[in-house]
Amino acid sequence: MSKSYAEQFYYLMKLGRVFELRAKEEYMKGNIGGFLHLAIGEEAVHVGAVLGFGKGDIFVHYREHVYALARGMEPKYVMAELFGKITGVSKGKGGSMHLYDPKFNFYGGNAIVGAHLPHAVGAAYARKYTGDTTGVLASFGDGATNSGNFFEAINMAATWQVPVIFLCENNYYAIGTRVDRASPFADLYKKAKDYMPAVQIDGMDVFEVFETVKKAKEYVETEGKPYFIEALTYRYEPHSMSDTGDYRSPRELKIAKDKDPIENLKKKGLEKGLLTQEYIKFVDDKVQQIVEEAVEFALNSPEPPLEELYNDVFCEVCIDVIS
Amino acid sequence: MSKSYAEQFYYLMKLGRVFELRAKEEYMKGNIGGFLHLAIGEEAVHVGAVLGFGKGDIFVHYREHVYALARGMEPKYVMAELFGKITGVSKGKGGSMHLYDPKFNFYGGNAIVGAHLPHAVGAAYARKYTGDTTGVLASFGDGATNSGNFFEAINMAATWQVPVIFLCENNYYAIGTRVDRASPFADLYKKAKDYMPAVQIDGMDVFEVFETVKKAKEYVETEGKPYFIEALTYRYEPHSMSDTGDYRSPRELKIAKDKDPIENLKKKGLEKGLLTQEYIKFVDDKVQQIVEEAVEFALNSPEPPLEELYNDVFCEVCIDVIS
Amino acid sequence: MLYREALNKAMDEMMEKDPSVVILGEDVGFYGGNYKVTEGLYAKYGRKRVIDTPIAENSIVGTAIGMAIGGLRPIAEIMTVNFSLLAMDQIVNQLAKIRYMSGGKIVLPVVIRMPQGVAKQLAAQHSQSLERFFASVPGLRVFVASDATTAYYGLKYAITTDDPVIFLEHTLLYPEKMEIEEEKNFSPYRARIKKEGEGITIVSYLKMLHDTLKVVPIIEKELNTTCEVIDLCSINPLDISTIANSVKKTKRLVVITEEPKTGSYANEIINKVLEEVFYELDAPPLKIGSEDVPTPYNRTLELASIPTPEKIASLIIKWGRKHGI
Amino acid sequence: MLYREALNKAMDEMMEKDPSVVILGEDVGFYGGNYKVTEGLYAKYGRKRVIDTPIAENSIVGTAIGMAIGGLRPIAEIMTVNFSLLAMDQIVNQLAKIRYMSGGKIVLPVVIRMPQGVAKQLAAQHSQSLERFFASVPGLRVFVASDATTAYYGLKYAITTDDPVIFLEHTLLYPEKMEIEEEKNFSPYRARIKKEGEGITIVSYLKMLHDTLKVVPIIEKELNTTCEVIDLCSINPLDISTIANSVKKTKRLVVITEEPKTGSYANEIINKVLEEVFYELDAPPLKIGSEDVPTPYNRTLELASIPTPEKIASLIIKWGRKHGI
Ligand SMILES: Cc1ncc(C[n+]2csc(CCOP(=O)(O)OP(=O)(O)O)c2C)c(N)n1
Ligand SMILES: Cc1ncc(C[n+]2csc(CCOP(=O)(O)OP(=O)(O)O)c2C)c(N)n1
Ligand SMILES: [Mg+2]
Ligand SMILES: [Mg+2]
Repeated sequence: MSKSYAEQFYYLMKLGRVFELRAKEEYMKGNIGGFLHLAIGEEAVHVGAVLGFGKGDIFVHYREHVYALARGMEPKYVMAELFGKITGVSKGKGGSMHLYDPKFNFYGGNAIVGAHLPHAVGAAYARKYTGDTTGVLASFGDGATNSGNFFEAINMAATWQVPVIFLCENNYYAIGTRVDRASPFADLYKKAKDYMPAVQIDGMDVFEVFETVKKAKEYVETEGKPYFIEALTYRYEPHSMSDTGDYRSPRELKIAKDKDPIENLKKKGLEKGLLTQEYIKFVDDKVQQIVEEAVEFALNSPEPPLEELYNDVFCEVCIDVIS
Repeated sequence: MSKSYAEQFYYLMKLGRVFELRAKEEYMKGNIGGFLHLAIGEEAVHVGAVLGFGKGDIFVHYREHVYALARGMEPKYVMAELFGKITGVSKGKGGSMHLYDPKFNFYGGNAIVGAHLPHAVGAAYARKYTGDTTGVLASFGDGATNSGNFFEAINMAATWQVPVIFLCENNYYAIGTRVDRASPFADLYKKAKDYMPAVQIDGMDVFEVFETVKKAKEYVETEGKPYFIEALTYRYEPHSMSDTGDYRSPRELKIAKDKDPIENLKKKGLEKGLLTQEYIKFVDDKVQQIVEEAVEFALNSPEPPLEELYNDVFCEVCIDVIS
Repeated sequence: MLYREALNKAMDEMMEKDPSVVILGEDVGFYGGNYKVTEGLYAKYGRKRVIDTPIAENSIVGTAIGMAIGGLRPIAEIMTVNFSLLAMDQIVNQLAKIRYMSGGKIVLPVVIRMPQGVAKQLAAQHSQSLERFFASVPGLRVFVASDATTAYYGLKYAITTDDPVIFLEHTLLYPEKMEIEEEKNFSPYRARIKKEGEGITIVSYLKMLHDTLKVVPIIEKELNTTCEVIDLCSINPLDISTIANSVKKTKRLVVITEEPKTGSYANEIINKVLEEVFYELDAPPLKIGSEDVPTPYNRTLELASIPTPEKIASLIIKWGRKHGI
Repeated sequence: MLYREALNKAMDEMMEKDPSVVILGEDVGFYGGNYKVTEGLYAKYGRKRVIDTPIAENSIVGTAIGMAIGGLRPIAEIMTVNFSLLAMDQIVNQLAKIRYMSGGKIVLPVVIRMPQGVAKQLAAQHSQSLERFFASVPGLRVFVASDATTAYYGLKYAITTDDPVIFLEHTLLYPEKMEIEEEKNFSPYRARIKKEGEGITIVSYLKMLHDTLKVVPIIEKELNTTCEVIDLCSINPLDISTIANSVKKTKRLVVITEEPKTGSYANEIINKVLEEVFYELDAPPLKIGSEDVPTPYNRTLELASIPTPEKIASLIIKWGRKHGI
């Protein structure tokens, strides 16, 4: 593992965390509305996956800020989206659950559990059809693996042999329902293992996530076939801002926090000489500044003008042509 | 295997076949309309399953005449349903794909691939809830195992631990699409084996089907958990009367027909002394007669009166109360 | 009491009375329901009767159908109406049709409860009203619960009837304070005149009803007339006689619902009334609904996309002036 | 040529021209399509472009969306509209909304083709018309192809436009013989006047249009007037100006569709016209549709459940007499 990767990990994970903590504050102030799903605690999965994945299309569920940031989307445009401003990545029309940017091959943010999985399969089909062997990344939660969407996508990806990495973030909960109360077994990679190579990894360790996704990417691109990764992780925050999170015990929470992916990385990085205290300090300051600027930018950005209400429904404005 | 079972097998399988061949004739004459899905070639699965299953709720897909007959539903009422007559098991409103009779715990006949599988899970839940340990039987085709319905039902049955036997009739085709062109593997029991015990059996051998389903029934009732059976079988006829069936080679068809379940049973039965030539002759004549009578009955039965159009939509007729 | 507590009370009382009543849905049990509608019932009736399900909407409805076949009276909660789109086959092709296809042999006393509507900045996939998808399907009863009274009595009725009922609630009503008014002979099939009036008949339900009632005084003052406001409790069947009688008196009809205007179920209400009283109308019926766009996240745009009290008032006043009130 | 061949020709020509056009669906490839609409295309374009799918409707639409994101122009065939109920989430929550939610960044040139309607004794689950489910959703274009001409040009247009199109066909039209009439400036957004007349405007599409045309002479003779018959090619958006202009002339409107009457999309057509010409109408608009029941299997009942030419004639004649034509 190179030093530069460790530095990137740290930078992006820290950026993600600070960004989200700040978003939480702004939510409480009323500057952000709707649902806000934080990924705090899960940064190793999101950052490790995006960096391990590299080039290619990414499809994510609604807990996607850190994915978007790791992908390179600018914090200020993401924050502006959360604020519902016209400068947001989706012009303020999508909000937290719907970050899109084709420039970064980033296709949502989908608020319907599992619905983006067939999208990933279709995109992979399209790329392969046009002679592009680049793989596609789709990430989703444990709860999604109980839905028809999930199964149909797994089955079709394996039948059509398309290069998709299915990345299951098993954070043990679908809102308040624990994984083993909605599935007969909690080792979710078993749901895919007869269809494609499937592994279970420690999602609190960014190195492990990175290496696994990198290997998976090579596999899907060489073989032109799908691959399944289950990353065990944990969200520290409630499901969304409207959840109390009281279905989890303090002890459980503590165990998870003791494996904090950022602390974990810091420790390992320092031990192995991949990170320095100076770099850490530098990043800690830097991301604070970036996030503050992002909030500033979002705050000062204009609302979408009213006519935006009717834009982007269709490409062709044929109603006007006719009536 | 007792003699009386072998006799029942022969009687019901032969009844099924003669019934369906006659239904085909009547379809060609225009006395039966709509879709007509024949199970000719698959009788060992249908009869073996129903007899091995015994008491309990049965949910089937649209290829269900032989299930209904094996279940004890009277041929004349089933034929009348195919004719769309008021004397039919569903008053002529359901037709071939929708045979129902709660008296026989027979709950369709469903024309949406896979849609009845959650029904079976729910029924099993209800029985278990009320302290009744009787299992439930759900049968479906190979094509159904690619649908979200199938997966959700398997997952829920295993999570809730309810006594359902999932019986997959793998006849290798979903209309014109061969099993391996819609699924990454053709051994479909693998789709369930991590959720519940799952076996693959020879569906052309009624003894094997019977014994397996019987064992499965014992399992689901003792354990209160689901069980999966994949029976390899073949339909001799096209998918339905509007299909040409030209996607299968004569050679493939011949191989299947050489394993004809009725001939198979006859041979084994005679060899083992479970059947006699006399009994066979007796049944052959008898079922001809029964089926003729059924056709006669159906032909002579009245059409549903016009007011039936509006009956059975609701239990309560509240529209009339109000307006 | 809160609106959602009226729903809870209805279920609680029915569960107490009848052991065949069960609840199923995502997070309805241990968690107490995403909007707390089922709170406390898991503790009281146990996990066999308040059943947590996987995220599998089609099969939630599908298993509810199976439970009904097996003799239970299930109440399925779909967390929000948005996810009912995944359950459309079970609702439209199964729940609505099985009784008919079986010649009346199979009875399905299933209730599907779900909140709908635009809440606050939940974006397009979580901000929809879909009553047209249910009320236009033969074989389904469709109730809308605008207040604690119809929530309580309506839901009890839905659980009691042997017919499948789609029971629609509104997300924004859950935390609203209201009381259950005692009703002796409640029928969901009878529309409720919330306010009597002479000059305009306004038909509405769910949140739009409340938004309308807020601005009725303004409308009355501006147009110098009085409004008769009717709340529907069932939208299929419709209590057309109550509406038509009102329109015969007022000569004018306004229907206000939250669905996007194009293709909304308000059209049906208007046309059913027209069939009865076309010649007596003094003005074209006015349909008020949401704009024909997916619901935007931004709050200003979101508010611009739905009927607000202000918009309701100004649209009715404009229409009234144009048509000579 | 057959109606279905017109569809085939449209796809064939577009596939020849543009390698990004692909077809996917159950049995569309090797088998040639359940109704033979895609016949020959698999042989001609190969399995990569004419893609057989598993029985998984939601994901057929879902993968089509993904293909569009990946740069293709997919035409997804849902074997019949009945199975689209399983795909409602992908159609309503995804296909219709993604462009909007992304602020216009994601364009989805997807066509979903499917036949609908009551054919012959296919029973309730296989005998439906569902245009109201699509045409009432902001973000979808909904085309209906009543004859070879609109099938051919309409489908080509659908494949060409960057907007998602729901393309509805009618099962019973597939084997019908008809010709493609040459059209220079075809637009699906322009309604087609199939027959001019002075006394009644009749709006229809798909099979009902043909059934109506059959009995127009009878109606005209009985009511001693002439009918103007309008075929819609797009039902959302609606070409209201063509219809309203006709109604301004005839003063009377009849809308005939195959959906069950309650909640049908015909309501929208009627109300949009009313908004334009309420005061000019000499009679209440007449809506003709199917009975509000699941479709029965028995042929006599089935025919009693849908509008037949005879019923269309007698309903219009009765209405005409009642309202003084
Ligand atoms: C189809 C569907 N059903 C229900 C919901 C409501 N819902 C939102 S998130 C969620 C839990 C998902 O859990 P999981 O897949 O584990 O992802 P996580 O939130 O833990 O990241 C549910 C039920 C939804 N958005 N979509
Ligand atoms: C959800 C759904 N999609 C498509 C169809 C059309 N269809 C009817 S039968 C069938 C094939 C089913 O094959 P299989 O499950 O193997 O059963 P088999 O007919 O071979 O017994 C299809 C695609 C349907 N009825 N339901
Ligand atoms: Mg989770
Ligand atoms: Mg098959």
